[in-house]
Amino acid sequence: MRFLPHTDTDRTAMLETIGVSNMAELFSDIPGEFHIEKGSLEIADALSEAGIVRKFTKASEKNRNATNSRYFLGGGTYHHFVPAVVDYIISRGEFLTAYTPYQPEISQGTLQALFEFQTMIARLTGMDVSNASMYEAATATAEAALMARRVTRKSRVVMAGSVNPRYRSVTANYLSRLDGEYAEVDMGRHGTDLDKVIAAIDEKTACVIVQYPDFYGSVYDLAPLRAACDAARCLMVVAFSDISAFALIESPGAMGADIAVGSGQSLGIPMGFGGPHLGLFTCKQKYLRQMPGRVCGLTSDADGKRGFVLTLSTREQHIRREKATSNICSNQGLMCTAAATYMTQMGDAGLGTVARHSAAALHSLVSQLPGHVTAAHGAHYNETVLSFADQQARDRFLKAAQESDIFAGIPLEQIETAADGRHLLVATTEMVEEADINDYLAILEVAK
Amino acid sequence: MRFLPHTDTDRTAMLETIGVSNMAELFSDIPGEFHIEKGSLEIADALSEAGIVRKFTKASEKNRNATNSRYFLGGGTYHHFVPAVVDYIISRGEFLTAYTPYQPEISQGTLQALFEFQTMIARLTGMDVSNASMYEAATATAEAALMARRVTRKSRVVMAGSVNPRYRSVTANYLSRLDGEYAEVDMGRHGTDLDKVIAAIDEKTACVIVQYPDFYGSVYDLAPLRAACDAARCLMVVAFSDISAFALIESPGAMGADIAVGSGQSLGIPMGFGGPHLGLFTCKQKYLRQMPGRVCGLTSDADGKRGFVLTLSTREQHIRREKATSNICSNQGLMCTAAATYMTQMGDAGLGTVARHSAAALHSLVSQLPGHVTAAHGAHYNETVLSFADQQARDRFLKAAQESDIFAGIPLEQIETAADGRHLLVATTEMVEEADINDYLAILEVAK
Amino acid sequence: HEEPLLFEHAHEAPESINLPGVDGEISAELSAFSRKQAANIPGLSEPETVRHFVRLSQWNHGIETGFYPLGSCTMKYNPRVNEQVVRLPGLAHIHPDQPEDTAQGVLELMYELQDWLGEVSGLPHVTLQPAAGAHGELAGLMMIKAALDARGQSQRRKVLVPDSAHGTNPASAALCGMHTVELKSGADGRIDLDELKAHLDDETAALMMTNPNTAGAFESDIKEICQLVHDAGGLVYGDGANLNALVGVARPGDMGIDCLHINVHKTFSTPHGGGGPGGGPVAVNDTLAPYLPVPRIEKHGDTLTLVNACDTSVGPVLGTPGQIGVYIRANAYISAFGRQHLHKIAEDAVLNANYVLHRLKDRYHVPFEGLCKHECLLTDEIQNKHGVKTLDIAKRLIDLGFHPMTVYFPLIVHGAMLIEPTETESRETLDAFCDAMLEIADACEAGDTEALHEAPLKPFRRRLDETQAARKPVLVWPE
Amino acid sequence: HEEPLLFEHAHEAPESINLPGVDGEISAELSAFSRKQAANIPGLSEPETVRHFVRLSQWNHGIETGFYPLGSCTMKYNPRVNEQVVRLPGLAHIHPDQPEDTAQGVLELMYELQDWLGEVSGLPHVTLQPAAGAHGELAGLMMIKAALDARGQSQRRKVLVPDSAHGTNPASAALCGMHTVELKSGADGRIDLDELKAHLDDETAALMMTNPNTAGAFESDIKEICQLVHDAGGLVYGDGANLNALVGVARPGDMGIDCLHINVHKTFSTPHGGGGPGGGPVAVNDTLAPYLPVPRIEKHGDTLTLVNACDTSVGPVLGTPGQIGVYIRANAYISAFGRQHLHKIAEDAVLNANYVLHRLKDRYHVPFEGLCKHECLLTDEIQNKHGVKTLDIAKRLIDLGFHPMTVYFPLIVHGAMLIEPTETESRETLDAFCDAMLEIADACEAGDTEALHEAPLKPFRRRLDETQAARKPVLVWPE
Repeated sequence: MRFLPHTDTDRTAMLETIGVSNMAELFSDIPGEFHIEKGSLEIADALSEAGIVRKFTKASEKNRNATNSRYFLGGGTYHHFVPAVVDYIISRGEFLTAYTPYQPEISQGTLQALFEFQTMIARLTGMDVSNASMYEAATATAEAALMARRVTRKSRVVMAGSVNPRYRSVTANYLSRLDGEYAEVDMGRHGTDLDKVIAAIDEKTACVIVQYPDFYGSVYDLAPLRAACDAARCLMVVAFSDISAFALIESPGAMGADIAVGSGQSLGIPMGFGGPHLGLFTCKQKYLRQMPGRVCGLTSDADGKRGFVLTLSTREQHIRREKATSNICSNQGLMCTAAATYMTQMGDAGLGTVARHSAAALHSLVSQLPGHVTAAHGAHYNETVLSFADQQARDRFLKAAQESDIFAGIPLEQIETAADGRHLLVATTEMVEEADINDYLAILEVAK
Repeated sequence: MRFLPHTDTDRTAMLETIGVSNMAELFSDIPGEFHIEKGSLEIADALSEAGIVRKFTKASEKNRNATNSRYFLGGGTYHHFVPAVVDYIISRGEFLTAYTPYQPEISQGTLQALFEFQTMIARLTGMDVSNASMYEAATATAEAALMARRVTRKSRVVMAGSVNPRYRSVTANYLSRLDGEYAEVDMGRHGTDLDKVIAAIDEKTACVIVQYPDFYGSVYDLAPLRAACDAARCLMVVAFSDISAFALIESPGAMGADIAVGSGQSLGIPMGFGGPHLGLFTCKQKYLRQMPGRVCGLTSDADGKRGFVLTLSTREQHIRREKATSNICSNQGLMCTAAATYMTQMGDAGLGTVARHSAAALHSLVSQLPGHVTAAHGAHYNETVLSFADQQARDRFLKAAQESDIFAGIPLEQIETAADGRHLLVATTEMVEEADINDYLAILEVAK
Repeated sequence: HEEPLLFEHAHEAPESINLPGVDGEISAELSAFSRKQAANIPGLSEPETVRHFVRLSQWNHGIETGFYPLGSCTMKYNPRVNEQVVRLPGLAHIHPDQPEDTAQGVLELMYELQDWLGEVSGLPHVTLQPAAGAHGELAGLMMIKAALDARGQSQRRKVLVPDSAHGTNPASAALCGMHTVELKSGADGRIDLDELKAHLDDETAALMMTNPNTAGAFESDIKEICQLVHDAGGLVYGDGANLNALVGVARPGDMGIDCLHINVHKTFSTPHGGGGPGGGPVAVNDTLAPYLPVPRIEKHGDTLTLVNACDTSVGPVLGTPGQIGVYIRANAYISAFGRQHLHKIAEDAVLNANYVLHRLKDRYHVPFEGLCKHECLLTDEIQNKHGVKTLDIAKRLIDLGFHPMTVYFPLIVHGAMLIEPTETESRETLDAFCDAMLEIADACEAGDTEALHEAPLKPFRRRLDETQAARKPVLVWPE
Repeated sequence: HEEPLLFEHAHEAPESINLPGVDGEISAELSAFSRKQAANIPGLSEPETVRHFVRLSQWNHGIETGFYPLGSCTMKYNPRVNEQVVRLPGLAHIHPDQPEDTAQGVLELMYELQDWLGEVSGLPHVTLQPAAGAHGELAGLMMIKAALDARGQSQRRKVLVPDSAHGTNPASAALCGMHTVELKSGADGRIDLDELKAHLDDETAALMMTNPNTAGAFESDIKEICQLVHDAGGLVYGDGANLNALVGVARPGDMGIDCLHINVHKTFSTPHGGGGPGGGPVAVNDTLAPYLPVPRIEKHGDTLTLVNACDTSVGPVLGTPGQIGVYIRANAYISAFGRQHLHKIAEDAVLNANYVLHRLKDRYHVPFEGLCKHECLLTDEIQNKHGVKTLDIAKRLIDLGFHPMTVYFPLIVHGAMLIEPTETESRETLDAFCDAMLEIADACEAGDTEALHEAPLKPFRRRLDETQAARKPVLVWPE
């Protein structure tokens, strides 16, 4: 086996050093009845490396992908451009094959990258601090709710119905194992009605969770909610799904969020059928010690030189065990390095262009829609809901588009189970060209 | 432009430091009449990185390739398996973006890899020493002829007609600019007739060049030629095209070669439409100082530690100028690192398997040929010539095979211009599976 | 070379990167929300970006640069072909919500991996949703809780956790609304059956155990342990962090474990990436199968599909189908070994750990006698006499060219040093590491301990002040 | 860390790598030739292979790790996207002899590159065959010789080469069966018109010139120079090594150059790879076009084809169609700049060189006054007074974190230091380099020269004994 360095001669010599006569003796502490016959597991035959390449190439070719199709899909996962340098950097063994930087003297590369990541995420979200990642947006949202409960010592969580249904269901699922109330506020439309959300706040409320831009892509002013949260002394938690928005529109921090969580997948990470992505967690400085997950902090070494370490670990499970702020241990470390590389390569200007092009593509599409299709009203970043007369009309269009190598949107009910079957969640990024929009519109006309 | 770090502010400040008022002034030493208008060149518009990826992906998809077709093509370029580690190692910036190791203190990585490469190439070819690469096999052959002339101080070069026609024509081309006779010996068949070669040797002969295995894939005993060269005091130069052969059959060194040259493309380098490949140059120790090209040698540093340097540079053009042993300067350095990584990953056992599978595939194919196709006789490694009744029959088969995603061979006249149109040069490697051979044979039957 | 922080690079950002897409108008409604202040992300040109991160990378130790014997972390070689296949466009650039008929290839790989993990663990029903080991613990405990509730045993909320357990175990139990009781380990570092019995009662939901345990010892009473827990009406959760010792040799499911998470970034060699991403699939037996999270990958006829509707499921634990890229690599690792060679993973891993143990056992204190499995546990007891602690030994190893072992864990011994060499290390490397450890032991005995207290001296940074970092946390660079 | 040689790794090779293919019989005829003694290639497992070469890589300085201002080498940043596209399966895994209708994509890229190189050079006919700059020189001289022969001027075998020229120039002329006469440079480091005139006669085949020359100075008399050579019946060969100073700004073909090779690994940023592969396309004017090597890429209708048959051609100079992978990268580099930005390459390159010159000119001797182009030339004359030589300065730069400049070339000044920053370096980096140079100048003046003579102290190896290496060459490791 090409991954195993020993020859049988090595093995024999080592067994001798140990003082056992064969490999089986090394397993004599496992009761005999549990030993399985070698080679008896129902697993495929060993493949050569060339065989592996062939197997996965074959599997890959069964999937349509963004190099041979046009994607108008969002809902939490976006096809933004990933510069080649990002993949190169995270492919370097020094980043790729390192462990969590528990030995800081020989992990300063990972640590400085994390510190830079935290700084840039804080700046982009307009928040004071960022941790060093969560799994993805839904679990980050759940953790935000839990943190808000710790901070406020109150237990009720109010969730706007315009938050991505997947973030809602994971949060509800996490909370349902613990005491305390969880209330979802039905919006009654494909957008956010802050009045309804505010009406749901009471004195037991630990936090209100909204999404901005919301699940349907709509952008709105959070000031009324901020005021209501202040009045009720609860936290305002803002979730987001495509962080590129904040290079263009006001950040959650500027809108007054206490905690902002969401996905960093748009920052140089391929869609990858949903993972690994990057969960982001940011908050105000004053809540820092209730934040879940690892953080990297600045310090100095024995010679007084600047360096970085993982810090505030007394919040974490290896010290605090069941009193930890979270059970998260492995996080999405490498994706932080990817996002840091991506943001460095882009800068304000590049990120701004990504956001402008993403929004401009949606605007171009929506403003040219034919009469038989309607789009949700109001301000939208790069995502909206298109509505057809009925499910037949929508599905006819979806099928025609797919035949022209266009994935035209996600049937809304695929994510929001209760939705009726005539809606399409449509997203655009800078990877959508004017020609793609023209094709999209042409198919809409033809498949009416 | 993303590759240019300066802002216009930087540029202005720097121009000020220099003491000129604008960029044009920096070019004032170029006569005005030669200044061209900016943007006036007929070159495509600038592409974004995403645009570059799209452009090259589109070009790539126009070419059939070895991940979607079966290759029975050789003639100097072979589709052997390339382990992923090879590409990873040569993609690392430390190897990829370094210059020729003229500053050895900060180039020991390249240098030690070269030393290891030289050692392994010498061992595989059975020769005393290897240089640190030539461009490819044809120019290496030409350089071997020139070296033999320097060593022997004689000028006639005898070339067997069974050497790859491209090696022959490049060698002839190089020699034709210099004094001295060049004689090609017609073999009269698809193989090597040593008697004819030996008959062409005379006292003015500096060297005899043969290919082993020859262009038609045939393997033969070089002992008679060795004896003839000794008698005529000329050098025996052995060219080769697929070095993997020497993991299975006797090496050129064991056969008595004074100089052995050829291609190292089989050692972990993709076919790449012909380049960059890897030219190999090896010789006996005693001729070392007449060898062309760079070499890496062992030495020690100021603290007595072992280290490596480029050496024997007094042979080279930057010292010797017109008296240099060659004009070669840039060589195929990175491909040496690729080959060293490949050989390390393979070892004797892996190289042996590559060679056995390559030869076994040919044997399997040839021994199952239908009656209407004949293969050249005798010992063959992984390449042979199949002959059909006429060109129509051959081309019918080629076309049918291509429709089944098989490149069944190279029409012989495509390389050997004088050949008539009913032959096919066919090569096999370990990438050919039994099923591919069965398909090949089935098409031969059908397209009769 | 001192590479500055991004934010310290002395210039404005150069011209914007050229990007594709629609360079058009945005809507007036959206414009009203325009960001007023730039985020101040310091864009660098591509040459500077690459050089910055390449230089940072040079300050890291990784598996590719040297030995990394972190106990309980299973730092094995990460195959390069896995990095190649995971980047194939049809695996990297696909959306979790694209039509399933356009994603059968990736679903096949996931479905196959589920099957294989079921085979390896002896627990045939597998979810790929959990994103990491601790996340798998949570999902597993959710299932256990659901099963107990379904039995009408909703009073069972107590989780027994040996004092040698990973810290995530109690943290996950707490997150699942359960409380933990710590079991004191026996004198041999293993679970004490009397201690276990004493805590089993009708409030007991589960025992969470790691086998081999974090002292590297196999819990030989495993059958009786599981029987006791089951007899008491509880279930047994297996922490699969140490599965590398068993893969292809023995199966937790056969021993009575009901539920096991599998750290694919350990056992199946997906790269650790400086702290993730990992993957924590959970394998369960028939008892717990109804409660598996959704979405599940199921085969209906010839078609694979993600199923979300299931009344008995504990629900989704992640917003996406899972860490797909990580699982593609895990599938490739298993494919390379295959049926024929899979057991060699455990064999060579255990061989290597025992070899290290036997080369060091006369010079370092071994708290628990006997065979170890994939990792071996030492302490600093002998070196303490010379004023040298585990931390000193660890830092000195850095100067000698090695990543230290896991230190001060497990908590059941003083000054723990937990060494896990994995199957992908050569005897040559193990010997070099043992020689370094023996050199340190020699230095202690010779009283030559200055280098130990000062270490590390060679890397780019010396010991870092963790107190300073925690006391006044600076987590972002000021503008 | 001292990484041993492969051959010193202390073990036998592990089990063979698993390979695909036909595991069957070989023919009896072939068996008769079986190798009797193993080659003794020391196969390592994959983990060991990767670690070995990753560790070796850590001893290298590359563009990605730091500044690399080698004069005349144009060490600019190598874009990562180019590495990505060249590995696309339809570009990497294709055979030069597969049917042309299955390879139109790669031929299009090559054809386009030919066109673009013709545009950039002002010499519209291009061959991609030559594998490197020196190889391009040979091909170019072959064409010149053929053109002269066709004129019935086969007595013209003399090639004039300035004494500042690259060493490959005379070596290539010799290989082409011509002899060279060295032209002594004028006091300004440029070609002396009188010296040129004195050597022009009816045996003169060509002048080989580099413009800007290797002192970084533009040959402002270029028009007159070309005119003189042409009037004398000769042709002008341009060594394109320094094209980076002109790209998009001025064209050698417009100035009277007949033939120019283009080092794509310099001007168009294909990586140098530790010494290659490079690429040396040659661009020529109408006069020389008939003599271009074969195969040529030609467009017939909509189809691109490799044409081998051509009576006037100098023939093939390579056994393959060329360094295709290198040219794919060059095409990508030009594509990224495009018509709009191409001139910025030369502008920023020349700006950077002049900036360095002006920051250093008061402290280092500048042999030739005036503007420089893409590189600037200094000497050690001032530092000589303090016993410090160019070599010391170069080695001290290593300790200060920089790759040295080109040293002792060109040969026309004593103790040359030739600095070429390229367009991809930031002002911040240039300042850091200049500060280091000024620090060295300070140290010399302060008489604090020990560190200079001892340097380098920081890298993995100190100064290496080149005499020992050459006196008793050890080029292979003994068995």
